[in-house]
Amino acid sequence: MKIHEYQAKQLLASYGAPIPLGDVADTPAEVLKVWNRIGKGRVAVKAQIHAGGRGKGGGIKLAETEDEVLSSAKKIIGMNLVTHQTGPEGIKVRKVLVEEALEVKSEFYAGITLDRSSRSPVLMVSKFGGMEIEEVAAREPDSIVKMKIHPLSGLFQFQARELGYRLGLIGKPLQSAVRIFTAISKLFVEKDASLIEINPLFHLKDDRIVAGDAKIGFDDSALYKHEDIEALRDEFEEEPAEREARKANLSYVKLDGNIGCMVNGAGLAMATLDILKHFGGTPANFLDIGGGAKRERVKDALKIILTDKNVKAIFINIFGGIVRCDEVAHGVISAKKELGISVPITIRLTGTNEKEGRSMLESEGFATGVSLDEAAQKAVRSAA
Amino acid sequence: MKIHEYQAKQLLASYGAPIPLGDVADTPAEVLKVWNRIGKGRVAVKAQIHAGGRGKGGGIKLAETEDEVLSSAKKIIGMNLVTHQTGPEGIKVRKVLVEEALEVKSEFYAGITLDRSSRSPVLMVSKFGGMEIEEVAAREPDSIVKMKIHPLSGLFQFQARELGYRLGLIGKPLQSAVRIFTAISKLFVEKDASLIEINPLFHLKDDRIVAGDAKIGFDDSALYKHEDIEALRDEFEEEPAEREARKANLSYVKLDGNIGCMVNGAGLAMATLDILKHFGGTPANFLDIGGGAKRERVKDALKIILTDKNVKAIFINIFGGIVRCDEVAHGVISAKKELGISVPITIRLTGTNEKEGRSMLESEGFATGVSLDEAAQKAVRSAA
Amino acid sequence: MSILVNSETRLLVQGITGSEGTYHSKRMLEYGTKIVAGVTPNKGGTNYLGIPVYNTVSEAVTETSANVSIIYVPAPFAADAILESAYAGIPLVVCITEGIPALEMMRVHASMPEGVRLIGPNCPGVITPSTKTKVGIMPGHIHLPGRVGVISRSGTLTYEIVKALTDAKLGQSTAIGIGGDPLPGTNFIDCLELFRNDDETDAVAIIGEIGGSDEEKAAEYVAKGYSKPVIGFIAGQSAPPGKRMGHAGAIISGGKGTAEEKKNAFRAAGIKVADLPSEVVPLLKESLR
Amino acid sequence: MSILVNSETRLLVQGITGSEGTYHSKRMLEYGTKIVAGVTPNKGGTNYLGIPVYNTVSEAVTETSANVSIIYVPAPFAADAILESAYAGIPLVVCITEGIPALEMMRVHASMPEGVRLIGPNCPGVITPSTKTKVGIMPGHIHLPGRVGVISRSGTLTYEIVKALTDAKLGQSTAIGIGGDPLPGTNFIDCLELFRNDDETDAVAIIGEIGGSDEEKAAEYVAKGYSKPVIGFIAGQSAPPGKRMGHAGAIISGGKGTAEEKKNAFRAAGIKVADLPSEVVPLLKESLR
Repeated sequence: MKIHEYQAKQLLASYGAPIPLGDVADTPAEVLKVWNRIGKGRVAVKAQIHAGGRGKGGGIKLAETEDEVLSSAKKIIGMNLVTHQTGPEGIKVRKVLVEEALEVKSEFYAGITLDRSSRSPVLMVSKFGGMEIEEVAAREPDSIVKMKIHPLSGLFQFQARELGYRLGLIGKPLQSAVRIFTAISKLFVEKDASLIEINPLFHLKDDRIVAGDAKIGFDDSALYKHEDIEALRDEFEEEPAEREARKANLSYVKLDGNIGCMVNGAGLAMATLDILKHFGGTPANFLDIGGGAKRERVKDALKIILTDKNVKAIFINIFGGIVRCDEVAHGVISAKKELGISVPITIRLTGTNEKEGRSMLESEGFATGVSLDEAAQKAVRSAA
Repeated sequence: MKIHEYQAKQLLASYGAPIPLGDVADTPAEVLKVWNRIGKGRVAVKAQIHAGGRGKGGGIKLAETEDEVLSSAKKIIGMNLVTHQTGPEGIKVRKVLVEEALEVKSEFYAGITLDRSSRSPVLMVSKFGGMEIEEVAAREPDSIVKMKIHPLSGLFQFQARELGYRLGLIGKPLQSAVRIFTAISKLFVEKDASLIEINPLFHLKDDRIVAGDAKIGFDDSALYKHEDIEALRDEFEEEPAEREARKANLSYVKLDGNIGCMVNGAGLAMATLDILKHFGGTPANFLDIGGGAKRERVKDALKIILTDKNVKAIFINIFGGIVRCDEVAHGVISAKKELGISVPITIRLTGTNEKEGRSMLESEGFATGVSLDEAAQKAVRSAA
Repeated sequence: MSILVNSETRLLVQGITGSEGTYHSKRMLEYGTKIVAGVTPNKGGTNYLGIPVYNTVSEAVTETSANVSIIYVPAPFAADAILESAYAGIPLVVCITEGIPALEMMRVHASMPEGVRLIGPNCPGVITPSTKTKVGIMPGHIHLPGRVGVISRSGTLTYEIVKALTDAKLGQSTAIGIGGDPLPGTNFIDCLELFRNDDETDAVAIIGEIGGSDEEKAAEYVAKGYSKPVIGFIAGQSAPPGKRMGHAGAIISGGKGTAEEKKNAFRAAGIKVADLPSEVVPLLKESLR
Repeated sequence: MSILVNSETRLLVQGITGSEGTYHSKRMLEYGTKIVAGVTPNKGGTNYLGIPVYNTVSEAVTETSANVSIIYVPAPFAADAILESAYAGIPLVVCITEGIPALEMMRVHASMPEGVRLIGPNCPGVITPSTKTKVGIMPGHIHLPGRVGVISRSGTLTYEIVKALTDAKLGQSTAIGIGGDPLPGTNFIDCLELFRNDDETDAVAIIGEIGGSDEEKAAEYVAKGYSKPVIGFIAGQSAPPGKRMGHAGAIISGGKGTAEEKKNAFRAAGIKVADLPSEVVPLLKESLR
């Protein structure tokens, strides 16, 4: 789960990391109030959406006078912000962060992710902030300093200092950097984050070190332990179908094709999309109905698939193990009736009770296939 | 540093361990107030001193009526409580803990110390509570279940459960025990304790598990990190000389002989006491003036030694390394004058600047010795 | 001898009385697995499905000499369950549970005693058809004793390959699902090493997926010289970056861990790559010729 | 070859610009120790006592190939300093600092990378007189090249024994103060093992004290057969239980760790026990005859 910049900054501040003076607002009037409260100086008005690239899309504006602040707020709040991460449809801006504009000396990068090989979080910093870390990795690979965080002891102070020195800091700014690195390492572990990025991390002209932007992602599996984080969820940022799937505890990812897919098992589901593509089809989604799925769950899944108006055909691929094929067949047959599904459905069933399932389906006129390849080709043809 | 039972119980409670209803009081009137507040039932009035064996010494009384409560309070507050741990002089009781008397089904033991060999805390439990663990170890060794606590991860839940099952608990009381074991393990590490003992740990007739008594000792070296714990110090419990020594940052332990000792280095100080004993003397104290001691420190040390009225002679043993012998000689000479020391002083100086130091002392008429044995014998004779 | 589980396996089931534990214990017993103990806190001293149940793994091990444990405990308690088996001296722990937070698994790995092998979490388990030993949730009937080792990050996709091997009468020596977790206990290389030394395995099928770099590392390992033919398949060719494809571990992040990269790594290491699951068997047959 | 430190020692001083660090760096240089680097945060790039100073140990190691570090950092920062050297790849770390909380040392030990030896904390250090290598705070002039290995939990008491060895012209191969901490990095057995394999050591003197069971374990180790004579001394015969005698580690708790127990363990293992420090040399001479 991702959160907004203003939420991420508040979290950072609660861990002792310095952030710019500012506050969130959702109307131009509120924006003005914040501007008054934080000293009527030069501010940045920043659209709060999860996607990156807000600046280029016109979602961040500097303002100095009351008029400027108001007009920026009016422009940004309610706009449909399109960036390279939103897709062409863009995202509607509902909130802005109003923040003091700072005198910046230089911009760094600081980030933490879980490194799979070392089975530990890794803190990365670079002198080249303000661009994406992949870009830095491509252009200035030597500038990236990586530090493994001990999985049980956390970041050691000497490591935090070393990272600071590697950014060229010394004295008071070094101490600030140490505080920030310590804070994000602690936050990462305590709140089960999957990613923290402070990019840019500002080194100000007055030698303070402050988080310019902040991006935090959390491990979905751990949210049940963190009500405070779950409360930061912004449902407007979710695909409606993905939101429904999450609530139904189904694993769904929207794609841009036209064949709706329902598979049991994540690996088989990915492979199924690959096979459809191989035979010239374009999958509309990834959907894993999981182990032991019952008929009700099949119906929920089909309902979610059909929320996508691009879906021209449905392909169901079930390898019965814990899931029984006849149970799935039952679910599909009744869902088709209840939901009034009009797009063609192709089903491939194998494994536990496959004969029973297949004969049920065939007697209802469904297209079935024994081999996966064969069934996938049928599905591709049905969407053409 | 040790703390009182009531303080230990409050700490335990703050970590989620169940304790009996009760409160501390320092006058009979306060005792009555507590009794009223906690329901006017049967209570225990418990003398708050650091030493064990309070019950046998008459420091714990049960009371049920207002009269009984008042008379118990009057008897205990202000009494000079003598137990096997206080020495014959006893300790004056200044505070009592007034606590609901509980219906006990059985009494367990639970304790944590740092195990040097495994370099980890060890949690120990036994079905035989209410007696000292050494006694249990001698009488019912098989009843003691030890569990190593992971030095970085802490106590695992399965370990806490296993300890509970080994005490014969199951269901709700097992869960309480798990909560208590988890609490004390956390407290031990977070507050840098050196010892936690809940003895007895009550299993009540209503199946609750509650700390009957609580004893916590803290690592003196870590107190600088824990202001909250330092604030629990009761200076009345310290030997006045030990208190002065602590404030002067000297390492001093009062013993029961008559030769006051001042040595640099803990090992040499211990060996010096042993040598005095070997030659028939009885040391009055352990005192390590530490490395790099200057003349002022020598004076402070002598002052502390002399607070002990049993001291009939002083023995100073210095191996000059960082400490310069002439500096020590200087300190001794001026301290003797300033403090008007009348007891005989024997000094053995060796190492850095020993010649300078010795000649200074000899010209002032001090008894010196080159060999440690020779000097020690001289000191023993001087105290006879 | 096959690998990991065989006729010597004395299985302990953690969470045996739960619904998952019950269902799969029955299936494992049916298949022929020797289950010697179950563990469910507060149910110690009872019998369940004819199996003695204990409160703690430590007690169960003392009483029954269990040497493999399988975990069907809900996610919030599964990390502790893994450590309980590990500290009780069980050398092989198979964790079926899905949804253990990644940082919890990190702490489990860092707290594990030496010499314990964990398979999973979020995995279908391990099966050795020749000795009728199933330690997992895979459908037993699709397996056939044979000489192909199977290693996979997936569940049902593995069954797909396993079934194809069975239909082709090739069968499996042992099939291992290492699981879809980002920090699995056992990885491809561990399994490749075990299969290398296994007399009953002639070839190995690796079923990978997007995310992480386990496949790339396996490729490096094979490139250094591997005595048996290896066939690879990677799921997730059509997955978009930044989206988690079901498994916590199946995510392309920072442009890394794509199917294409993994396939290229396989090819460079001399591992034949199947583009479709149905191509695995033909490629294997070709290699074994 | 003596043990631990010798002419190959390239010393790094952590906290070199502090008052302790300054004083002892000067003494070590005087004695002949090769100090190649100092580390003090924010003083990197300067020179101090003719030695280059760095901000981090890692940088210092890269620049100077330091292979031993000594720590004169105040207690609140010393645990971190130990780990800094250890993680920078320095194989031998000597920590002089006294007063590091016991549980902090516990965490240090549990976080240490493999293959790093820590001596101390709260120890006087290590000295090899034959190569004029002093890594510690002991007075250098009382030492003499010789063939007796000295291992001690104490500081000045060690000097007492060392001086007696020097006065008797026996001298020392290497003298190690393992320190008065309850959780020392290096213990008696570690040192006995090193001396066992050292051609330049003919006999070993062990100076123990009350508290813990390191002496008892050393006795067990020697009892299994040790090729060189060992003489023991235990300080703290007259210490009362429950009172900490200066060193954090010198405390008799729960009736365990008394001098008598330790002496008995020594005797049972064939270690000759001196009742007074002055008896160590005569016993050694007797054994070496």
